[in-house]
Amino acid sequence: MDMSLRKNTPLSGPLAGITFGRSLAVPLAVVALGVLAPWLVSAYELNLLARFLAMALLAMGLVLVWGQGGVLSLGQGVFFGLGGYAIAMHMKLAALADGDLPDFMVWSGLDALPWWWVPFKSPLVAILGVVLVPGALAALFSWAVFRRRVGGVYFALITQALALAFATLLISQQPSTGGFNGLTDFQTVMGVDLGTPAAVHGLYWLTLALVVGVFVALRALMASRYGLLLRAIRDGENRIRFLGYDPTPFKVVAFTIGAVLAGLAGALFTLHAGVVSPALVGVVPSIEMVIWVAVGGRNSLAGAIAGTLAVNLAKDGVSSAFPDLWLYALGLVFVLVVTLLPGGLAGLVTDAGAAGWGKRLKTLIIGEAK
Amino acid sequence: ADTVKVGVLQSLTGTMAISEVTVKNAEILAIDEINASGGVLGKKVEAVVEDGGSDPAIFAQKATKLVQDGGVVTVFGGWTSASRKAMLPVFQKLKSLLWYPVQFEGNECSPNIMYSGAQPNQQILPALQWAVEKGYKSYFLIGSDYVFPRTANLILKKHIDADKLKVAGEEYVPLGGTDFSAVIAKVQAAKPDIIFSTLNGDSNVSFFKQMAAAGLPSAKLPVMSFSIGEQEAVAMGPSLVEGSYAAWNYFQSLDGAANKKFVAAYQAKFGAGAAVTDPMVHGYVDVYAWKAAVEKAGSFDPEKVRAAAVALDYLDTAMGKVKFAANQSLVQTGYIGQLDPTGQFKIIWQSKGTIDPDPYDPLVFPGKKCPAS
Amino acid sequence: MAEWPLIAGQIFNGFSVASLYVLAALGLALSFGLMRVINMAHGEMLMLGGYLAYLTLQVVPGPLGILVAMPVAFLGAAAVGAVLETTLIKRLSARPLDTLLATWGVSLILQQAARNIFGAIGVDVRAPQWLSHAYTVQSGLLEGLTIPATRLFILAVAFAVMGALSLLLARTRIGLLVRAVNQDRGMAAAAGINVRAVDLSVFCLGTGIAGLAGVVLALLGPVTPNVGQSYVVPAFLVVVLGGLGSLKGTAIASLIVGLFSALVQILVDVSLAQVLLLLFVIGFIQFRPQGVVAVRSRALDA
Amino acid sequence: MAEPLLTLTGAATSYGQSQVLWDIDLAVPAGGAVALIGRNGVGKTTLLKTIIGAQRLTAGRMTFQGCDVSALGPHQRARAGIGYVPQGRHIFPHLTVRENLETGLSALAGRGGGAMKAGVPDHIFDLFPKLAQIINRKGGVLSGGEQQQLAIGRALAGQPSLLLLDEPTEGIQPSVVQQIEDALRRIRADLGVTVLIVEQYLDFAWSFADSYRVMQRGRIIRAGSTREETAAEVAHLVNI
Amino acid sequence: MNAQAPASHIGTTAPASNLLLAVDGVTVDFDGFKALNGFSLTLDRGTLRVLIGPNGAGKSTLCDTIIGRVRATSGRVIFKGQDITHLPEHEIVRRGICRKFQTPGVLPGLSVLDNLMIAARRDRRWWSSFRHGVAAEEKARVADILETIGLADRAAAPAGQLAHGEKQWLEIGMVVATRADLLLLDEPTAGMGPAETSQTAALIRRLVGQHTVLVIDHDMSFLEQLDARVTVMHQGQFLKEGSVAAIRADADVAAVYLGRAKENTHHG
Ligand SMILES: Nc1ncnc2c1ncn2[C@@H]1O[C@H](COP(=O)(O)OP(=O)(O)OP(=O)(O)O)[C@@H](O)[C@H]1O
Ligand SMILES: Nc1ncnc2c1ncn2[C@@H]1O[C@H](COP(=O)(O)OP(=O)(O)OP(=O)(O)O)[C@@H](O)[C@H]1O
Ligand SMILES: NC(N)=O
Ligand SMILES: [Mg+2]
Ligand SMILES: [Mg+2]
Repeated sequence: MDMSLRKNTPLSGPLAGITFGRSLAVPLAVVALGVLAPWLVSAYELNLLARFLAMALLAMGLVLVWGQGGVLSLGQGVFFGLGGYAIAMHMKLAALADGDLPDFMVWSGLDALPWWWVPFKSPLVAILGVVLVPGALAALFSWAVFRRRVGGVYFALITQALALAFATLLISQQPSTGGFNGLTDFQTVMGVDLGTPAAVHGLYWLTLALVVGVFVALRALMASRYGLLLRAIRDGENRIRFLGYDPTPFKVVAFTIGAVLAGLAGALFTLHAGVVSPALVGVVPSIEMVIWVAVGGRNSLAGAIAGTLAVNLAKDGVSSAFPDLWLYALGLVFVLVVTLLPGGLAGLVTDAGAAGWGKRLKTLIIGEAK
Repeated sequence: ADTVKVGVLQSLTGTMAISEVTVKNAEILAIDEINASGGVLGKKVEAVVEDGGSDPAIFAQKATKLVQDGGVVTVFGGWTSASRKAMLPVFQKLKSLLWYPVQFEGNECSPNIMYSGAQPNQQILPALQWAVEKGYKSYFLIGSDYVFPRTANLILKKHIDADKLKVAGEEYVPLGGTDFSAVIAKVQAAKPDIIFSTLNGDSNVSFFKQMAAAGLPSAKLPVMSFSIGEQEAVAMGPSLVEGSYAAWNYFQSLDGAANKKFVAAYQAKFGAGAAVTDPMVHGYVDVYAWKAAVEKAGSFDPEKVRAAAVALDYLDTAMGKVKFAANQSLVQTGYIGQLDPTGQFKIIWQSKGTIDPDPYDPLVFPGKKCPAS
Repeated sequence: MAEWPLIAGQIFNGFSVASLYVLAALGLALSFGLMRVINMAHGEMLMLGGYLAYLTLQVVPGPLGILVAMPVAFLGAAAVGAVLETTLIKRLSARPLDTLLATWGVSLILQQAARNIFGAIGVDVRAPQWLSHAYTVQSGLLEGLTIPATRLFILAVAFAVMGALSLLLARTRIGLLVRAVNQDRGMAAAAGINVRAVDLSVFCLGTGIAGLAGVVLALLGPVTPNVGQSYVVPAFLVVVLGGLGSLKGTAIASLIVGLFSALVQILVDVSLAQVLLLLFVIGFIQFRPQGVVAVRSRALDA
Repeated sequence: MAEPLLTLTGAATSYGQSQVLWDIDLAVPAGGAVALIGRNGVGKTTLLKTIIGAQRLTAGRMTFQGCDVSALGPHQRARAGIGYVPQGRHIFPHLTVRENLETGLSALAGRGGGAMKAGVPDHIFDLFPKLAQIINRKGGVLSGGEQQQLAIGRALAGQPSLLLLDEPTEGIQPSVVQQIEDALRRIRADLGVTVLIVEQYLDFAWSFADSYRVMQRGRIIRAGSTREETAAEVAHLVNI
Repeated sequence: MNAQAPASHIGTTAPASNLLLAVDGVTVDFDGFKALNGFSLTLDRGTLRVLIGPNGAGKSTLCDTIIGRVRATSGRVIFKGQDITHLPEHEIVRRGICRKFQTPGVLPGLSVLDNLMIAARRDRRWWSSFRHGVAAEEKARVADILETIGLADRAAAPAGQLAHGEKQWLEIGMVVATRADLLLLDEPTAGMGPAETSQTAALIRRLVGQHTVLVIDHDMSFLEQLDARVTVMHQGQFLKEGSVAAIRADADVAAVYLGRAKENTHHG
């Protein structure tokens, strides 16, 4: 009895989700390709890949928050931005002689560094800030909302307002944030010249390593009891309460992890892109982040990575050649994925998913079959 | 090969597409014309068009793509200062050259950028000079909430103070903002003589409509705009903004054969009614200036082209006689126009001759310099 | 005191902004409260209303054009709503977060379509002569206070729509059927209610009202492909504050949001007012998490 | 005998991939009362859902009053005269008792305009006097027993010729069980309504229905008359 | 006046050693309607109590109040000598009360096994959820319960796919799995056949002693099998208390609850 119980249950170990053997060959090959990428693709393509991998960190966070926790966040851009600004502030300061101010402060009429900029002179504070600032804000915000048992669509809409408010705030506080322009023109980070190939490759590998590490860690987390409870809360939050669990901290933890990953993603993205600006944090970019995950599969970490790469590569390729078409395509992809393929690309991969897809396609063409 | 590639990098999607597509059109028009007349240094010019997506990070990404992977010798593009700021490090690092066509807030002087759009002292300050000459004493500053309006107003305030005139108020609304009820209430309370507006795009429509509804049409309370061109005026319905003022370095209604020829060529390609605006002309002029510089240098090398460009003599362009100064900004004339019912501007004032560009206003940024000569 | 006209003006502006939010949010509240559908393409229904007003005014210029435009926009937007509902929303029933995402895709497509059809830069809808004036207080404490006729008109439209809608829901069976379907679709069908017809009517009513709202918005601002976007986020906040799509809640929430924004703008600029509004909403749900109008239920997962 | 009011021939249905009903043949004579019995999970509820149209037939067909209704949706079947009282009190929680009853009137659509305007028929309050007392309370706050009476009342408001009842006395206080049983008898006698009832308690099934069907694992394994066999004789089929 | 135990017996300072739960003069007012009206009740450790009363008497509301889903307008709920009236739901549950709802409340998307595992977990604090191992004791108990409720072969099935009766069993299993000191079973046999009902009665009798159990049901034959003290409530108030036999014979109870048919063998 006990033996049969343990088979195929998520409770049987940290790596229960991963079936060893043949199926490990594929991920290993993918990672190996990733490691060798600097020699396989052009410098520009490597930079693209690096950015998109950074974004994939955020996407994996959304799998936890949205897929597993059922909490749709339309405000991930905020945390992405916080991480990006934290590292960017440091790089702005690091490039200055003592007592100098960043250029935009000067021409905004500021004559002293705002107090909250000062700690970011320290690289350690900046790195901690990348994870702690988004994490703390997310924890506080989500706790305030979840503890009052506001969730679902309401939460999604409030996070959307958060994205709007954050972007507006950044823009309107130009003297201390760089406003609409954001922060740009970075030379060095932690004393390393960002322009050298070694720095570029090193940052790329760091990003790749983080993607792999976060993938494994989240996988273990989703297989843990925490993951089970998170899914249980998604299913019936009140029921869980009457089994003696307080759903709030579980959701807050998921949301905070999602935010920390977004912050990390934002910081790495900023390093790769050389700029962080409000255009990355507002309502529209935040929704696009959800698209990556929807396309890839909201319950699949690998799907989230694939979705992020696929959507962004398509955007890079299609939007210049067919700018009008791109928006139609993006809209259409979203509609089709959500209606026909709720499991995303990942859902297509599994056999059941493929069968379901066929069926849904049939329903779409022939009509209702409920 | 007998072609040379240049990049055209504007937002084709997103909020800025509306403006930037027209600049792209003008740039492509110039490139086509150049090819039709034999190219540059015997080579056909091939335009590689990329979409900046109204996102500075994408501008940086695409600039890298163009220069590093695309093999372009120079890039024409950008509109928002945010996009320029994001591209600047890319051009510096890759030692390439960007031609930037839009009026901006100054405070920047990179050897890798050719700034053809107006510096503050070529657009904002001439407008103030005109207003002072007209006898306006009390100024209300309204802008969209981003860098250009805030910096422009910073400069204006210093100069208004220095002239012992009055700043009646200063208000910002978020980009794309549509509700001006509170701002208008504050205007009504402050009773200024004139409004200086750095509002961008759609917000202008809301602003003028709600001003008119509140009993303050332009006829009653004049408005000087720094971001309304012919295209915006037509779209807003010229009767709405009729009588209001704008300051630019080019108006479609300018005299001169070069302008007639440019407008005709543009309308032949993009429709008889197509409006032509200041940034479009700057984009168009940039391409010709690049050609002239390349030919003078006898090379496509960005460093040599830059050196040649600032050494060129006055070019006769649609916007009159212009040339690049030593600080890589354009020497040009400032005009004030008043909107007529057809959406065209009647030119009512112009600066005495051309104005040398000055990125750093001496009142606001004493000590910083990037001289024109 | 010189401040009085400004404060009184801002209170009036608060009501005026509230009337815009009511009109923008009512349709959302209907489809959300009654069908649990969050329609992210709602803003584009506003946009559609604006363009339809523009087209109507081309055909029927003159002072009454705007009055003709309102039914036209209502019906046009309702028709587009019908297409949206039958092709998309009905496939996603009971997946509210997914409808939210799918309709966002629709919103992208509609915006781009508007760009391709009408051009990116927008079109002009002008208030008729009879609305183009303002009432100004000539003397007394409030001397200088100006009340634009357009804003009074919009206020009147908002009241009329609210009134008509509450009458419709209270006096006809449709209100009852709609609530029944919302609470238990399967059972409603088994009780003889044509749930598809009910869904369709509610959704079309919601988008129709948005179309109507688009007409009056066009009197105050531009009609552009992305005009809807600037109203839709605050409209969502109104829905959140209002509590599960009750009409009364929507009205009160609009008023709260409108007055709050208008009054804080006496002290801060619009950007900061937007941020403070969000903080206010988060603060508000600490006290009334279910919104202004709460619905009680014994169901375990209500 | 006349043609049956309801027939199912070779009916089958499934939830997603898993089939739940196999090859069901069932005929319910007009004016009759048929009891459907069987252990938990054998598919009784599913069968009723299939009859009202909430579950689609994957095989076989169904006729009602001589017409093939296999392709009709639930609301059309309700309008044709099938009333449904589901298991587990599916009343509308945010509607008042009155409004809940009024939703039942929807089944009258297309059956003469007057009936719907006339409102909730009085005989419902005769059958369930409690409902009149709590007429303005929200369905969601009622006690279980109150909800069950409401659910039956709502089905009757549509004046069905066939009433499907899924364990109607589950969770009801004994005296009300009596009332419900009495009410059901009166519904049959006075209104001539045909009844198909799912019931786990054989005593009640036998005292109320004329015939029974035993279900096991998604099939009807036995049919018979409650007048000719005793409950004890079939009990072993239900209680294993 | 209806309090069957004087309120003075109940206090936070000196709990009677055997007293587990005391509901002390609780009133629940829903916009003027008093679902509970000064109701009091005490339960000793290890005992079984049956609560009956007409539909709408307030039985479920009592459970709701004890578990924190509905808040008392006045009065207190004392559990193990401590006032739990205003604790959050999960805190109340952690102190050792678990409740089965009248309509089954299982987690539909999770497997039967996971439903039970979540219920069986002793340490329900969020920070201890990050580990993977499951205590052998919990695993054994769940396996045991799966057998008892007859769902062993459906352990991997999503709970949402169970038939109504199976869900009832699962929920009973979940309640038992929590090992709460006090189990509140609101109509545990609704939807069960006679055979399952008997099994349930047997299960409950086995639970008594280790647990304190409060059973609400309308099935008199089931209550007879339980053979416990019966409390009757009516209109939110205490009506009677006594053995099953005494209650069946009581005229007041017959009038408000049982009705005329005392001979009825199934539900009443
Ligand atoms: N929504 C569903 N999805 C998948 N399977 C289901 C679903 N509902 C019921 N089932 C399965 O179908 C079978 C029959 O269920 P049904 O509810 O018809 O049984 P029942 O005879 O009414 O049982 P009970 O007496 O417990 O009410 C059961 O095995 C059940 O697990
Ligand atoms: N949230 C609420 N608001 C208003 N009235 C309520 C609420 N909850 C319960 N009631 C009312 O309180 C009374 C008691 O309900 P309760 O569910 O406790 O009865 P019960 O004894 O459990 O009945 P049953 O045996 O039918 O389950 C009922 O009349 C019900 O309508
Ligand atoms: N440079 C500007 N106008 O942003
Ligand atoms: Mg059943
Ligand atoms: Mg109850």
